Amino acid sequence: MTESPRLLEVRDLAVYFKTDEGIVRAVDGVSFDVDRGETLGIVGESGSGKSVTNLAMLGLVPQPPGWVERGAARFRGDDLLKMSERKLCGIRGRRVAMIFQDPMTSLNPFLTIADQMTEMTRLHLGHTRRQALSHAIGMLERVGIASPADRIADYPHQFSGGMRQRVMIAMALSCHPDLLIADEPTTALDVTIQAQILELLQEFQREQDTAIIMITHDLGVIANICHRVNVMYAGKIVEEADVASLFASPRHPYTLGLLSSIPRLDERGAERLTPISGQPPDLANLDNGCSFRARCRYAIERCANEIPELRMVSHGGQAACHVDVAEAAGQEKAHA
Amino acid sequence: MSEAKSELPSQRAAADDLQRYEQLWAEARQVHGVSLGRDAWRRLRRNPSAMLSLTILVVLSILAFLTPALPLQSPRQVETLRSFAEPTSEHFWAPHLQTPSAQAEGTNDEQWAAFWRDVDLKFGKLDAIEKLLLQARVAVFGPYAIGSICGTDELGRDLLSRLFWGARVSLIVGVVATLVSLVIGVSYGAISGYMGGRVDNIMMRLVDVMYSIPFIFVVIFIISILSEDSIKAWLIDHGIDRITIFFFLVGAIYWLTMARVVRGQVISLKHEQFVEAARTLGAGRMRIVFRHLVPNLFSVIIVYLTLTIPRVMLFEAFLSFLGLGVEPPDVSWGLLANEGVRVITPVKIYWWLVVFPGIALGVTLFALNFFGDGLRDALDPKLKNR
Amino acid sequence: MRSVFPYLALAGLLGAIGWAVSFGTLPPADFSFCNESEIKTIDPAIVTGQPEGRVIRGLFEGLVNWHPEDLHPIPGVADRWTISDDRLTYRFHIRPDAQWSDGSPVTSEDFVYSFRRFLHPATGAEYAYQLHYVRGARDFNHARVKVGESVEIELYKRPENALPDAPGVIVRGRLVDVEPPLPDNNDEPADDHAVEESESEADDIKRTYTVEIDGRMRRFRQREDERAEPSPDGGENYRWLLPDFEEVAIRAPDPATLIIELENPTPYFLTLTGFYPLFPVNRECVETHPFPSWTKPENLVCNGPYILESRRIRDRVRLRKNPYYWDRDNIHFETVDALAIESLTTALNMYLTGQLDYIPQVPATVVPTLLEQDRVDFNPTPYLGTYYYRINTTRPPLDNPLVRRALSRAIDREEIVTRVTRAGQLPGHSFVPPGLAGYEQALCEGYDPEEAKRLLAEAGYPGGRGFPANLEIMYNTHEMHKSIAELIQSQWKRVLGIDVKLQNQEWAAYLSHQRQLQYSVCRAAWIGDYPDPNTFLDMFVSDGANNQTGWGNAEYDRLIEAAAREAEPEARMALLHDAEEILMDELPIIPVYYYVSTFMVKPYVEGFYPNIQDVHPLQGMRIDTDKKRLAIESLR
Amino acid sequence: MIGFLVRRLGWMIITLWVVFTISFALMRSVPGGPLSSERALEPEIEKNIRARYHLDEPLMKQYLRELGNTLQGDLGYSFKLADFSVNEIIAQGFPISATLGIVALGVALSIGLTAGIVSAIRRQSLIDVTLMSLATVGIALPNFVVAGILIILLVFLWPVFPAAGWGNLSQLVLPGFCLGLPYAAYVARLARTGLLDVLSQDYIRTARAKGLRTPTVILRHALKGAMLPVVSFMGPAIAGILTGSLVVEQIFAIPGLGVHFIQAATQRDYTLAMGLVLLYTTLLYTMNLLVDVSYVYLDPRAKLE
Amino acid sequence: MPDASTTPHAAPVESNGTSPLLDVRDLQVHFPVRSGWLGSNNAVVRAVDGVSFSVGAGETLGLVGESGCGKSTTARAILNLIPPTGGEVYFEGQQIAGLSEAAMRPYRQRLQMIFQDPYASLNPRMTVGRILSEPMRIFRLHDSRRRRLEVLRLLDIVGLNPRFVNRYPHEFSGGQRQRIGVARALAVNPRLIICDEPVSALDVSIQAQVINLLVDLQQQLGLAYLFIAHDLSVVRHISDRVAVMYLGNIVEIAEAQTLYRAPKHPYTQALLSAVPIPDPKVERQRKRIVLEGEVPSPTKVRIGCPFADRCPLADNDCRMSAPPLVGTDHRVACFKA
Repeated sequence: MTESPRLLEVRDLAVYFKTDEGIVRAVDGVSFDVDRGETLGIVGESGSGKSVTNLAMLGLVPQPPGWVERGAARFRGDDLLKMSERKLCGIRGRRVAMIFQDPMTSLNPFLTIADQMTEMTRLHLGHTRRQALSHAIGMLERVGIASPADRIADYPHQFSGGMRQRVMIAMALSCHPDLLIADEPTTALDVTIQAQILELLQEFQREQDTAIIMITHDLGVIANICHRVNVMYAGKIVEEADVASLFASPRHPYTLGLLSSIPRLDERGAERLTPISGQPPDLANLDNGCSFRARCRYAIERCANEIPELRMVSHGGQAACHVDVAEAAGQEKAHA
Repeated sequence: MSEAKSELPSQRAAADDLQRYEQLWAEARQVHGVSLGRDAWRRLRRNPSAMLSLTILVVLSILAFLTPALPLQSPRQVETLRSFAEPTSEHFWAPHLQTPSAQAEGTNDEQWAAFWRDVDLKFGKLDAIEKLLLQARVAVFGPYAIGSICGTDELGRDLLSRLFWGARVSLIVGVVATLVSLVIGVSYGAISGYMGGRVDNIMMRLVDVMYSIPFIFVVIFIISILSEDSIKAWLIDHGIDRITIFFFLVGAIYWLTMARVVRGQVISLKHEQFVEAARTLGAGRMRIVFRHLVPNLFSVIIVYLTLTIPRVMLFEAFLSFLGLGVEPPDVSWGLLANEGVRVITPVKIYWWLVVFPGIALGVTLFALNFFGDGLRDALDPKLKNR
Repeated sequence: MRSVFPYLALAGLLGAIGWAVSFGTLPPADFSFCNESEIKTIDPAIVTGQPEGRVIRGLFEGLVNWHPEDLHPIPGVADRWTISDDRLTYRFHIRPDAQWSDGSPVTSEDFVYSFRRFLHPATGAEYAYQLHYVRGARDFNHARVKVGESVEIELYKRPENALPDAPGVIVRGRLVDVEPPLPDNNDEPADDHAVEESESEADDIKRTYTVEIDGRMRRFRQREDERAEPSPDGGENYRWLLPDFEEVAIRAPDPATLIIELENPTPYFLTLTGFYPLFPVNRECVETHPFPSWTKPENLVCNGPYILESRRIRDRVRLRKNPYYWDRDNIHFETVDALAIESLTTALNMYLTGQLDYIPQVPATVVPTLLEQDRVDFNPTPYLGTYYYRINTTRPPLDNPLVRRALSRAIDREEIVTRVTRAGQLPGHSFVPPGLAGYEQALCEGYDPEEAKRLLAEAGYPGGRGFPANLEIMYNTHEMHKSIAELIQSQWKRVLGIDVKLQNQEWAAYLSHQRQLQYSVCRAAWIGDYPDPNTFLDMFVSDGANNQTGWGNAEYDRLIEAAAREAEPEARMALLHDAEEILMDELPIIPVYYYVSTFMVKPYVEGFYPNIQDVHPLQGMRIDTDKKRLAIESLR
Repeated sequence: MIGFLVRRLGWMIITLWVVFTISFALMRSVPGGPLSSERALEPEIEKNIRARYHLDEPLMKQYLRELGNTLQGDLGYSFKLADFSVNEIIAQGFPISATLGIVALGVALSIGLTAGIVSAIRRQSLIDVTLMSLATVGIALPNFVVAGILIILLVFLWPVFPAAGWGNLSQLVLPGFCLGLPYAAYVARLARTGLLDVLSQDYIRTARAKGLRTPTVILRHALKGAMLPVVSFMGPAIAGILTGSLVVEQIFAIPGLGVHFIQAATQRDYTLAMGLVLLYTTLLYTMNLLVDVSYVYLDPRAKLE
Repeated sequence: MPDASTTPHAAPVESNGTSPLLDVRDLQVHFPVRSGWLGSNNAVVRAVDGVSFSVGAGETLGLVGESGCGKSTTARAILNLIPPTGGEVYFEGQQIAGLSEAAMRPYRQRLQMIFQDPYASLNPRMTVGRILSEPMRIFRLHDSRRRRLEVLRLLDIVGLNPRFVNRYPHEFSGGQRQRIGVARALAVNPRLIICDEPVSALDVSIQAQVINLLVDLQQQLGLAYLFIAHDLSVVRHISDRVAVMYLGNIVEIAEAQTLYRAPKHPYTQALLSAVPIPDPKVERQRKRIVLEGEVPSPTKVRIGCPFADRCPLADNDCRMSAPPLVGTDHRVACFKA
């Protein structure tokens, strides 16, 4: 088996859920790559499928009601989706680690930090109890927890939110994974803590050459630490570009809308914000058109009949839109 | 004056608005929201075991209600010649009632009188609806009745018929008595939970105490008070019969658990923002408890209901053992179960007296349980978005 | 805390398991029988039940024994006795080899002591009336003193060197004055309803008694507290003030002779002396260990065929052969177990699996099957008891004898015994069951639907019209009672066209309502205490404690009274028959059937005889080991 | 912790007193008394007996006397089992009921937990439906029916166990099973719902994301949390189990406390009934206390309050 | 600056002579925490530890701070949902802190609240119509017919289709529900609405809709807002003045423009610098002040500046005594500012 140039290649991944309302296509044909040492941002609003994509790769989608409909996720050349549970267990935590949004509920309240941290290295790295413990203490120190040797026997509820997220990170990184999937790691945290955590992640990345998939809805976070960005909407990637190009010249109306609807700290903008009108679509009842068209100010007739495919656009990335947004926006300005 | 002037235009404007809204209101009436209940119902419909259970329960209730109209033998007429008769398909369709007919002697009126005498003997005192149903039965089936396909009991009474007539009593007892306990338990638990603090503490200590006092004392105590002649007479004057008392007795005993469950729920609910919202709107305590909190306990309550009904049905049997509950010749499933127990001996098992009431009781309890489970799943907001 | 908890839990669990496994196992006894319920006590003086009787008969022995086959008196502690011609004086000769289980001899003094104890109010013996036939016994038992008669006063002061539970110093004298005076109606029993209330006014009166003792007047006054200072005017504190027991006609002229004089000739008195409440107890034992500790196996001294080896509450009483028993050669079981098993089905199961050798009763539902099987070990035999319905004659329309007769004649007793009870019970048409030698029952009229209808019409309720609808049959919770009540309910409906309700009550409430006449019709039963019609018929004298129907008849009272005084057996029986005739005509009670005993006993038990009082002395019973071995093998 | 225990003890004493008072009042106000027997007594004889048992005193005096004696640990002598003090009866019966209870608990927990866990893991599978149907049967079927059927099967048709009685281990099996079965059914249902609840928690997802195998996830991460509802159910249930069951004890002729409970009430054995009520209250309270304490053990977040 | 403490019960008067709509003076909310072996040494959580500010008619005051700084508690204490431990709250010149339910009721009509969680703040068992008519019912406004129409008008105002009046909350999306929450607050014609994180639970694309709605309503109806949020960008957008809270204290309060442009308190500075800006170009050039450690426990007894533990500028003075909130328009509680 040859070493694949890419760390992770996701191809045409589709994850469906069975619900009372019908089959929800939570993720519907998503493809992307991650390179070593790279930070890929996935941005989108809740329900856009950004978390499910990543859970599906590691076989963590709750079954029932969800299942992987099709696709492949090749991690270092091996398809994670076709792997036996046994083999997958060897990848999870060891090669690919995850941290989750809510450190309050993601740590087991019934077990001590030591228990939760050591079980991983003992399993994956074959540490003895003692080795595992000192390794864990080292990791905790590394993520900035004061007097870790004393605190390691504590339970999660004895830590504050930020500290818990640090513990999560320490735990996730304790086996030196190749890929860290960070699922909204800072959403539940305060901005000052968020800054600390982001800093920490970047530091680790530099040190260990870990690839990071950063899932978030916060464009600020994306701008802060990501190299490349996928924008997801209704289960699909609608735009993909490197971070500078995306913010400079978004090529999908949704990305554009997002950027213009958020107030910015550094400027007192217009009296009114420009929101994206309407509501996100019902994923159980998607039709044969662009799922964003109902909220899109540039929608044309074609949008109702044809699902736009991702295509190369001028900023070097790809966008899934029938309309050249930059042009349309320019025209609009001219009219105004 | 100036004030009145300044108000005029706005009033007119409001009037215009109002007209528009009247129209909108008419339109809005066409749009029906899907309440959580209806939503749950939709989910429940997709749960086959719950739906099967519901069907069983509905059919059972209907059958129980229609019992007088069904071609069944007398549930109370003693016929000792055939005591402990095994189930048989013989005489599957045999005349049972003295219905007026051309062949019989006497005028029509006399025949009807004889018929009602016969009915009185076989079915006891009937109320108006039951009489009507019975007449319907005679019109449809004539004098015929189904034979003793489930066998007979010690006194030769037809078990099939007793099962049906027993269902009437047991179902009503189960449902109404549970409702009584529900009303007490929910009010008590909700108030205790919402008030919190010292009130809650004292109210819950009281529940603790009540838990410790053996209910048998309470039962005997209440029974004895009720069987004092003067009190009995007073009760009869006020139209309160034994069953009504039974309902309250069960209510008095079974509300404890309900109160605890409801209290726990209320405590977790009372910090919900919609309760706080109601408080910022100046809603009073009782309004919050009974308008805002209690409706949200619906799922807990309904699940508890389905679990309590069977217990009450069995409890009724135990109480009749102590002297309250259903008295012969009325019959309930509890009584039938009690009778069934007597006949499990190594020497001889009158199996039909165990099996058929067992099936009836078992199916009902099963149906209630699975229906309850289904309801809980359907009503569980956590499962909603899965 | 947190780290200790699991270890604590583990230790607790292990301890519990160790505890669970450590209980001792008893080897099976030579003879095991089902004794129905746990006995109240083994103090013969204060028990009344059959189960108690079975155990006490094993532990103690009275003046006479009952012959196992027909229960006629045979020598017990007394090896012979003489009865005076006027049938009032009994002279018992205590057998010389009668011994207590500590080896000391049983003397007539023991009987005087035991009877005194039995009659003493402090004992609170329920069956005390069984000795009321003895002259003076009733007054002593009722503590009924009269001015001018001699009394005994038990003081709180205790004699020197007294045993721990011995009575205080007793002084005797003549009662001179009572303040305030005693009520006049001293002979009349008080209204028994008033006693139900725990405080009747009379109880609260504290009287001062003046007694002449050895020529000196002494004043006595009862106080709440024994240590209370005697008030200057109130006199001495005392514990009991009773008629002098010397006046009670029980005497022991010498250790081997006991003389008892009766008030009236009582033909069954001899049999009664073999009745367990009249068994003797050992004075030293009783006075050394206060009740109830003298009944403990380690303390008990008894004189019967067995001694008490161990007791486990609600499990079993184990008896072991008494080496000092005079007839020990006739005792064939080394150990006997009386198991307290309340469930008839359980007892049957244990009997069938060989864990029990004798069960006194089987569940009613298995009776027909057992009869069909034609088993050697199941032969229901008549039993001295009657199942009947009480009727509250104070309640209209039941106060009308016509109605009661109609009700009685509408009951098809044949149907009840053949379809419900089904163990060979006989339909009952009299209150006194058959089988009492020399007595001819007075019968009521049997089932006759037409006549019943006519009677009811005569009473003013033709076809049941106008008959009150609130009539209830009250019964205590028991399946058989329910079935019978249901059947009678249906018979009355069928024959008379009347609707009655059934009312089920748990035991204590049932008794209480019965006693307070809070019922209309009520199921009842009476088991004879001794084989004589009087045990049935004297219940229904006006105001009799067990009457409980509100019925009273002066002629009936007179006949019972006359029978009690009559020495001549035939004339006495005739008087009793006449009385029953009145009862069966007025029908304050409706007899339903006569009991049978549905016991089962293993065929390998020898010396076991069915009899009318269902009493089976252990003396002489033995097990045929060969047969037993065969029986056990056949079980496998 | 000590403060907590002291406070709870205080509440327990108050509760016991209230229970004592209410029970006293209830018992004395129901018809019939300990002296009721089928044979009515002559009033004088009855008076003698009442005096013997102090029943002739005013109620208040009886109350104070009993309360005083109870405070000294003397529950008096039983009316209906006159040879024994209530303390002796409890001392003899409780170990037996408790032994049986422990066996039943073992049955309930081992069967219940296994079934509940299997059922939760194989959710909505055939085995889940089967186990839960059986649990429903266990709850719905009165235990006298179970006992009757078991006796016919295992005593008569295939004689492996003795019919009834008390004394050796083989006599413990059937009653223990019958007593434990309904509780097993409840435990199974509770364990299943509890486990399902926990399995949907985020931290289970974390555990799986760490690469742990399913058994490790269930046993290490999920089970403790899933036990909480079982524990809170078992607390009061244990009090009930340990004090015996009328039906099972009667069917298997076991000399435990269960029969006393009902009979003391129906026979108006005031002293015994009172003793049992107080015992039960104490046990119930202790068990609830233990539940609270084990919550703290099971759930590090819980605090004793 | 006039010293209000000399006339504690008089309506406080601003320097320009008109009394503010809401005036909060030294508000304190302490929660007892039972702990220790005998439950005796009661610690106290000083959730709100002497907060003073005022909101004028038609004005929006933004209240920002990290979670646990006491901003929500302040809101609830003002509304008497939590009894304040100390201090005064004047609403329309009347002291309302610590009033009983009944006495508080008349004020509730003009003092309303919008909640954070659009899912939890609407009673799931009531239709939208019921939810909106409930306040009118409680205050006995209008007859039933008029109430019905008022409900439709409210829906119209917040931009929801009035035809959906019979629907249930769960049939709406988060943004729509938050509109219902706004409509409910409007139902009784309030003058001041306390908005407790009204948009933080919403998706970014929806946040703007609700913010615009709030701004529009303020202009149409002359409402005043006390706008509580942790999102500094949103607060900046909507507020006239902004107060920054830290550990139960207000550390800085000023005109929004002033505060954002030139924050004086080191905490405010750190806070502002921590917010990532959605523009990689800007982001790369920003200098970030990363604070060490975390917010200390509010149970701890402090004598010095609450921020002293984490403040890069803190010296002994800061640890020994708490700096007062000083200044006229731009008030800061820092010795170093």
